[in-house]
Amino acid sequence: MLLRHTTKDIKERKSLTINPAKTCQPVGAMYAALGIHGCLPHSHGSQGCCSYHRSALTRHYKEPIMAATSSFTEGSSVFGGQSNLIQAIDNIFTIYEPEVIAVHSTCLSETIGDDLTQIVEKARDGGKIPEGKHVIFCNTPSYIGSHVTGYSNMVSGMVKLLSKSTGVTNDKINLISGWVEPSDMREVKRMANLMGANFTLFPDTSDVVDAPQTGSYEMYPKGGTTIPDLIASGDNKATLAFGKWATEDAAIKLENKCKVPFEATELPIGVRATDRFIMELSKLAEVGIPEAITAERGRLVDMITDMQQYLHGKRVALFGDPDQLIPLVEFLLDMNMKPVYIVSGTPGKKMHKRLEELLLPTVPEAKFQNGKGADMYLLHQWIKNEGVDLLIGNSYGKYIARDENIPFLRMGFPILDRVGHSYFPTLGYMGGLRILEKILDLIMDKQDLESSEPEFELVM
Amino acid sequence: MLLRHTTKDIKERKSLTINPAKTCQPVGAMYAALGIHGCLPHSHGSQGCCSYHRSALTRHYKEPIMAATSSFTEGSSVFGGQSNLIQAIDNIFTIYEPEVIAVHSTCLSETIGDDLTQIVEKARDGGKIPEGKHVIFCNTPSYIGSHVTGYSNMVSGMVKLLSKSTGVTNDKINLISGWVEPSDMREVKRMANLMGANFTLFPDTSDVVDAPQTGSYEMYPKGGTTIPDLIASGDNKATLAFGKWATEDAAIKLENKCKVPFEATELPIGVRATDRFIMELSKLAEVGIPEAITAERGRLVDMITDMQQYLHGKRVALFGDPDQLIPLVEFLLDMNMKPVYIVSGTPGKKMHKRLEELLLPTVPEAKFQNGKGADMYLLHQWIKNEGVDLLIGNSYGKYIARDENIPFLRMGFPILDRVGHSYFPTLGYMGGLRILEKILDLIMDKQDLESSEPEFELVM
Amino acid sequence: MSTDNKTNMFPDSSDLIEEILNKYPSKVAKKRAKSLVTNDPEIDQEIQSNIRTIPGIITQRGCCYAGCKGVILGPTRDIINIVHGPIGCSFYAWLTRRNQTDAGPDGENYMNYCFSTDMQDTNIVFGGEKKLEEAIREAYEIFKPHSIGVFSTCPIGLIGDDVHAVSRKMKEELDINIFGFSCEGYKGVSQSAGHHIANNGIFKHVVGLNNTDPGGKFKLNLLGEYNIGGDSFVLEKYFEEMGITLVSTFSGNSTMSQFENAHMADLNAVMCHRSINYIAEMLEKKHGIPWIKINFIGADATAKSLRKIAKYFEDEELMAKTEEIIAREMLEVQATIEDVKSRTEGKLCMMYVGGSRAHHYQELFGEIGMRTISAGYEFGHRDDYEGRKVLDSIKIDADSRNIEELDIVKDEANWRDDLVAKKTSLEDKGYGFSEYEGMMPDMEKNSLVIDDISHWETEKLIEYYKPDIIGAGIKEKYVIQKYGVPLKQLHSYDYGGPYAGFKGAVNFYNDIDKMVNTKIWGLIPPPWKNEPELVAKMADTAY
Amino acid sequence: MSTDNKTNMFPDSSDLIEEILNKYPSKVAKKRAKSLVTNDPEIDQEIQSNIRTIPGIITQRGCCYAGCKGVILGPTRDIINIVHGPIGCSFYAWLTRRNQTDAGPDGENYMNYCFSTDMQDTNIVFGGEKKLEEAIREAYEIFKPHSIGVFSTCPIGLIGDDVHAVSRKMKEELDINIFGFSCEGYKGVSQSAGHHIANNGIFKHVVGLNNTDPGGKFKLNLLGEYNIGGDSFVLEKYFEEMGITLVSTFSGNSTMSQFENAHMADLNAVMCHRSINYIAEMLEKKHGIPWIKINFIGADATAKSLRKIAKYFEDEELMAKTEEIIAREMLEVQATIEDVKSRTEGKLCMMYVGGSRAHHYQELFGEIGMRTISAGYEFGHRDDYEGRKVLDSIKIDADSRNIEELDIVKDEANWRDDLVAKKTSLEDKGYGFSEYEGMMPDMEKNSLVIDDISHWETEKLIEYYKPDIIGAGIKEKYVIQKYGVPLKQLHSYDYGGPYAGFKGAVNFYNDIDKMVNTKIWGLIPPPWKNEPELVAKMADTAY
Repeated sequence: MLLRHTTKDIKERKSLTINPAKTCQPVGAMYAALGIHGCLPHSHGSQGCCSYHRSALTRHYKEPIMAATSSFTEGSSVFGGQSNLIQAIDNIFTIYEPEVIAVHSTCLSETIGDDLTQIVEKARDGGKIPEGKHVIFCNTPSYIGSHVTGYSNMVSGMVKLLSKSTGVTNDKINLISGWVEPSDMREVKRMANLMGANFTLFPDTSDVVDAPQTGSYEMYPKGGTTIPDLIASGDNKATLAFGKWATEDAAIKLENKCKVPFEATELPIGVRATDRFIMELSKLAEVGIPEAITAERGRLVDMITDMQQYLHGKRVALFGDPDQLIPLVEFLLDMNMKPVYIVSGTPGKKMHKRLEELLLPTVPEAKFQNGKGADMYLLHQWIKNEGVDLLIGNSYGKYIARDENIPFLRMGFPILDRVGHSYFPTLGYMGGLRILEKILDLIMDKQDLESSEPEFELVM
Repeated sequence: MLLRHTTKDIKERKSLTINPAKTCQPVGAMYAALGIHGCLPHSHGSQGCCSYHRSALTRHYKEPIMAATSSFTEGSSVFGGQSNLIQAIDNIFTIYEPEVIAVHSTCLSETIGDDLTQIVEKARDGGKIPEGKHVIFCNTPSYIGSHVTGYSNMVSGMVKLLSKSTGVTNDKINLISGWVEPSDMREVKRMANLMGANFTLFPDTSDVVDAPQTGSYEMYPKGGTTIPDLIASGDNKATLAFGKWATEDAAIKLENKCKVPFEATELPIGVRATDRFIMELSKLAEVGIPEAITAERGRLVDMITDMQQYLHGKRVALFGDPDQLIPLVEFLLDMNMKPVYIVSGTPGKKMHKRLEELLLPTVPEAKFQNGKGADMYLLHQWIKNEGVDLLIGNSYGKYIARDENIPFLRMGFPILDRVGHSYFPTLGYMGGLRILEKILDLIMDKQDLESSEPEFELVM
Repeated sequence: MSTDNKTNMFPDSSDLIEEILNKYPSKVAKKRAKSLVTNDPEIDQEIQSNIRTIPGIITQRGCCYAGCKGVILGPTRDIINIVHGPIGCSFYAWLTRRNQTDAGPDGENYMNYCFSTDMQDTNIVFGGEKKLEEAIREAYEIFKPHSIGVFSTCPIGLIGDDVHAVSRKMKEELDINIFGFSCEGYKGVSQSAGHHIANNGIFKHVVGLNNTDPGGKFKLNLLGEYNIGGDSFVLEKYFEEMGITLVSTFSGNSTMSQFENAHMADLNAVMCHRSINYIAEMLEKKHGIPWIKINFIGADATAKSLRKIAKYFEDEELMAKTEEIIAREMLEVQATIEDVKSRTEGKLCMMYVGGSRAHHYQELFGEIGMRTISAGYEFGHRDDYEGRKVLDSIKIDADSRNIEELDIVKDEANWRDDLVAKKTSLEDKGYGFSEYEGMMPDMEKNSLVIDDISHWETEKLIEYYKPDIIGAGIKEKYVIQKYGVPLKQLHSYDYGGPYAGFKGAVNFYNDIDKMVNTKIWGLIPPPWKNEPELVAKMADTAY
Repeated sequence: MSTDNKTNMFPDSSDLIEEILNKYPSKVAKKRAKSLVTNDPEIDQEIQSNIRTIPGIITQRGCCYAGCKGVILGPTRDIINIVHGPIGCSFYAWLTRRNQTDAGPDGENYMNYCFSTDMQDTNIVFGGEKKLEEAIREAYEIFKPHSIGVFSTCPIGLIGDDVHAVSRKMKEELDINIFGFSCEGYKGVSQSAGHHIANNGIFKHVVGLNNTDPGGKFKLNLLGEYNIGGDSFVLEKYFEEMGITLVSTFSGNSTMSQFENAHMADLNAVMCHRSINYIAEMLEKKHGIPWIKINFIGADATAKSLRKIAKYFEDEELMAKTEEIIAREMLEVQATIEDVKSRTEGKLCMMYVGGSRAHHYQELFGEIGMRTISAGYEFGHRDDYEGRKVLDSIKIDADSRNIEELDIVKDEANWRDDLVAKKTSLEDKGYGFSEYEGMMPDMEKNSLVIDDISHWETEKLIEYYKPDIIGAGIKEKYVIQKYGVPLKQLHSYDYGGPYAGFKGAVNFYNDIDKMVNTKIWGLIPPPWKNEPELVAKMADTAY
């Protein structure tokens, strides 16, 4: 057994987290920043943060993930990181020539109280920010929230530091993307284009962290939301923020700052969350829903009706982030599966409430917890007490899956041991088909493997 | 063991086929016919053929597959099936109201020598074919070729009986599709549209055998090549036939009949076959190759370079149809995998020659055979003699895969025990990514399952 | 559908029948009219069945070969079945029926293999007997089987290859049992012809080859049970527990040696009347073994059938054991019904399948309160609908006449006078033998009985009755589900099951509950369906 | 790159260095200039290393915590390592290094777990010592481990939580070994600081706790071998075969009890000089155990190292056994080289990794005829480049001064006079102890040595040298591969390996052969790249 010290016996823990179902803010801020064209993320802290976050994102995407660091030493930690950051800004613009530097703080710089606004102002005053170039920033103390919070903070930072209202409204809407894969962002664009919507998507990591192999390295690949589009977001007629944990704050800030009205919806995962997304998009962008979208929906529903006997009543354990978990739970319920255990390290009472709303009517036995105490060790203990037919989560789930012989669907962040997530979406109806295909493959593979010889089936 | 009587000891067989790697012509003709809008395929033979073919296609697509039959009895077998077919044509147009009936023969009607041309002529003369409606047909004797031949014959039937030349050339090309999934046909259209090509694709089963669940059944779904487009194919400026076994004959017939010049290429599976397809398309349609296509190519190559350590040197056994196998073998070789055993029940010396060309330089040890004697029993015996790391083929491969503990990639026809093939393409660069993702999943799943605890990896 | 609220009675369906027939050309309408009957269980009604399907009509039916090779011979594991013909016939019958078999770790099992002579055009021109001979020889040399069956397909019949002569010759040469079936696809009007031909062949070439007493106090043949999804396994356990020796099953989980020994049984219990009553009749005629109709689909039916078998043997201990099993198993049955019924009661089903299942499954649906509004067979005969009482009045048409009727002679050496006496004595006590009342008497008034239903009729029925579930086969499944109506495959069970016996009934209740109550049917209409301002029609070639 | 055709000599790289430096702001250029050295193995050259990375420069380096928790303590399986801080530090070090361990079926193994106090903002404000205490108590109650390590992260250092005091208190309370590390990320200039802190902690709190004789004739500690991809497993087998008792490994496949016993060894063999020479030095200073530098990366290096170890023990049988192993293993090595070399000879590699690997792997590449055109360390010190002879001349700067230097006193009770004598006697015979010549003397003339390489420099080097392969880490891998140049991960081995010992060398030859000769690099340019008339620029938002 890989996790051989995990037992059924659940003891209350107040202070010790074991096998967390979250990580810290800056990695989210770094990922969000990659969704701006020509952006170099910058980690204001010690080197290790930047190195760890780059490594995590690199392993997840198997793509270059570039970011700079303020390389704090003990001295900077005592005297403050201002000179490190100003020096860094100067060096970055000189050597790496980005359009924009996106600075996020760390627990180190937060604890010593570095004031990013003031430091960046000082850099600007000191001529370290070339004409036409930008430095945006956000506070991402690692001891608050989770990686999702960091993503949200960087997206809000884009709005706070770039969006402007000229007073003239565009016939365009903002699509603010939650933390999803580049494939998902590409898929959202495909759907929105199919509907004829006029939009700016931000952040947009497609064509950034899924760049083609061309034989030459581009430090700033062609993807990412452009600075002019980000600035103009303040003039757009409405905002649709999808993935509330990661985007609602930015949408609110944009409304406050530039009077752009918004709707915040859940990530379009599965049938009904995608329905809501499509309908909001249709309303806000004032476009119709074409037959092609309806047909994709119909194909997803079709596969569910065709394969329901393999899905019905299957017990599922999930861990990950609220924005993914909530619509995924709804999707599983719609397929008559039973999401019985759900944990997320990301705090927030709203998640508990929403899950309650979804689960109580049909799966009242479900256990779910987020924030404090909600870690993968607890999830594993629940599973030890009563097993499940499927586990869904990031690559760390593979230890539980192997120990307990549970089919394991990799979804979430990070996925360190498989590829495909960056190329094939799980959002939208087509994404739902992919999720469903994967679930069915797992369930059917297990049946094929474990059925007795008389029960082995050619046709399924 | 499921195939417990299969041993290493290979005895020459001249007359007995065991576990065939092909089936008979009519099922291919039926599938091709479904790629015409408003078409009801008709099987001119005894009921069993039609029932078996509908069942096979239904299981593969999990979709309604409609077709009628001449319902031969012993009497018709003795006296000829003319009256059955004429009666059937009358009934079909009256009751099921298709735009076109696509008749294919069977070994039964072929053996008794029914002359379809003459029978259909008689039906027309007798007023059984309503104004504006069509009956097309082809000869598909089950004792010649294979299901692939049947597909080819029905596609040729479309050309022979529908294509017309008015003398005025259109600025359009014909894309004649080999036997691929509706998802693949959709993908070819997506690529061609992305390139700005003006084209008619036929046959086109997308939106026919992957119809959405809408709560109401449409006997003739919206997909399929329309009759006017098929007729106009004779006026188009060129033809690109992809999948030579299934389409070259039709392309030749179209050239002979209507002077439409053609290129026949392999199915665009993997990097280089897709390259050739794209370049032919670009030349014939006189359109450029946009960056988006180049980027998709680059993403496929990227994933191969990223994951080569899991692919290099892996031994692969394949069975299926020439049109799929040839480019797939090339794709595997390009990834430095070793396609060591290949069988196809479909006859034709060209396959052997092409495989020799591909395999001799780098995998001289490869064994391959097609046509006579090339069945799955032989393939299994080869595997018994020296194992492989991956098996690729239709659902029947699962018996070998389980007995020999080989990761098994379902590709080809029929796939009876999994879903997804009709929704996600394996053609084009994106299709290549899907194939590669699936291969990697299989290889890595096996590693995860079989590695010792110390060797178990989080990051791969 | 609107049932009469007061009586809860099904509506008279004459308007529906009229609408259906209106679409047909008049000759077709005239013919089909006789196969659509508004049921009245109180009276005798004739239904036209086992006649040719009209060309061009989209039918569920398959062919004679399918019935012979696929249904009857398919589930027997230790025979190599070589299909003589082009590749397709063998290919399509390869593992596509869910006959399970348990060969143990080392037993002979060829069911996962597909054997064919793969006839080529030159063989068709010059004849294929040599090729068949050679194929049999090759099969023998590679596998050394004890039996080989040879199946003739359409073109083989036409070119005149004699599979029987070749089989005899090779039987001589190889000294194993080899025999052929003239089951060309064009024979008869449906799979049913194939059942008959298969039964004849097995009876002629196999049954009676082994006179060894199989042992045991109570010796039973189970006929017409094909072990779909493990049904036979469930029943085998009951018999074992009851101390009954199951001499043979025709043909679920069977071996050739069971068939060779089948004439040593004391009783034949017939499950699928349509496909196998031939064997029962011939065993009685030749050996004096009586047969009874039983049914293990449905918990009550299972209880009744077990009791009937036990009663036949007139053994107190056996009867007590039977009651013990029934009582024990009914606990789970009743608990499940209690749970499920609240969600299934009053729902409507329809069934168009096989030659018995459309009848048997009505009971099972009934146990969870579901009513059968319409049913019919794919390849049934009038006796399957109306009961064996009409047997004598069935006209033999040209298609049936082509199927050989074996001339069975009493086997004096193996004749069971004891059983003949037992039969008479039991009959005197009111025990029924050789009885089958058919489906129609068991169906409600005004339910619609349809033989060899066509696609067009299916469409109209769905529109009219709006059933909650339909039982049929794979070809119908996705058509019907596109209407938002779940279809339960009653050939393959949608890869569920077993559904036989008590255990099977419990499985079925639960599976049906899932199917009719799954949420997904409610998700079919997109939420913008009724918001026309949101729906755009766009050219969408680019996606 | 153009080498001189006649001499096959690397080009002088001054134009490259100039181009690199030109891009930098002048202060940066000045500083970086001292870390780029065109090598001349004939002369002594100073290279600037182990100094701060310039803010804003994209570096490979990580932090002190990574070196302490990740590298040194990571591979030890029976200690619960609680990271005191916000969640990220513990999360990122969770299973991301490929330290394999073999705990057997029942052994204690916490390496697959991640423990953290998950500090929240209120804890940062009000202090986290209580939380840490409680976390230790909870860990003890759930797992009952024998040891707990506590790691302080950046904010912990700043708010002043005393992990050592808490550890002492809890050690008292729970009566197991508990100790802390002040390895905040901002300490030092790279992971190297963390190695030092980890070494100090282990030496202070663990080494020497157990004086039991581990038994055996030849007792060895293997230092600086971390069992990446199973490297240690390969070496353990050689030692076992040689009859050598491996008292402890620092720290591949290790347990705490090995460390407790480490002072009972007769010899310390140091693999990764950078990360672990501290322990070797302290063991000699405190217990009189001598150390030698060995290297198991490369077949020749392995042979040399095994011989050196054997020679130390001055035992004929051991030396004979050693030669036997070498001879046996070299068969496969030589056969593989023969096969691979024809495809790899003359190809160029570069390496920027670690504190030893960039040196060790040059030998391995050399064995298949590949030449190292440029190399450098991520966190090396001058002695790793120039040899231990420069140790005394290294200036201690502010960043190094912050790392505690333990004051080691001779342990009279456990002092090995015998080994001191042995050392002297062997030294007299020319046997070298405590020696490390560094990387630069082993590199070719004109090869370019770069410390703490930056992304900008990497780009320029690729353009200039067009290497056939680069060895570095995950952050560099895909950047470099986008240039069409394969990158071999020398931290994780691209999840291949083992690469140590003879077996490992064979693995490496084959893996490198695959990487540099795979066809896929040739497929990168699309065939229409050079047919501009085919290339269209189109708006492609719709796909």
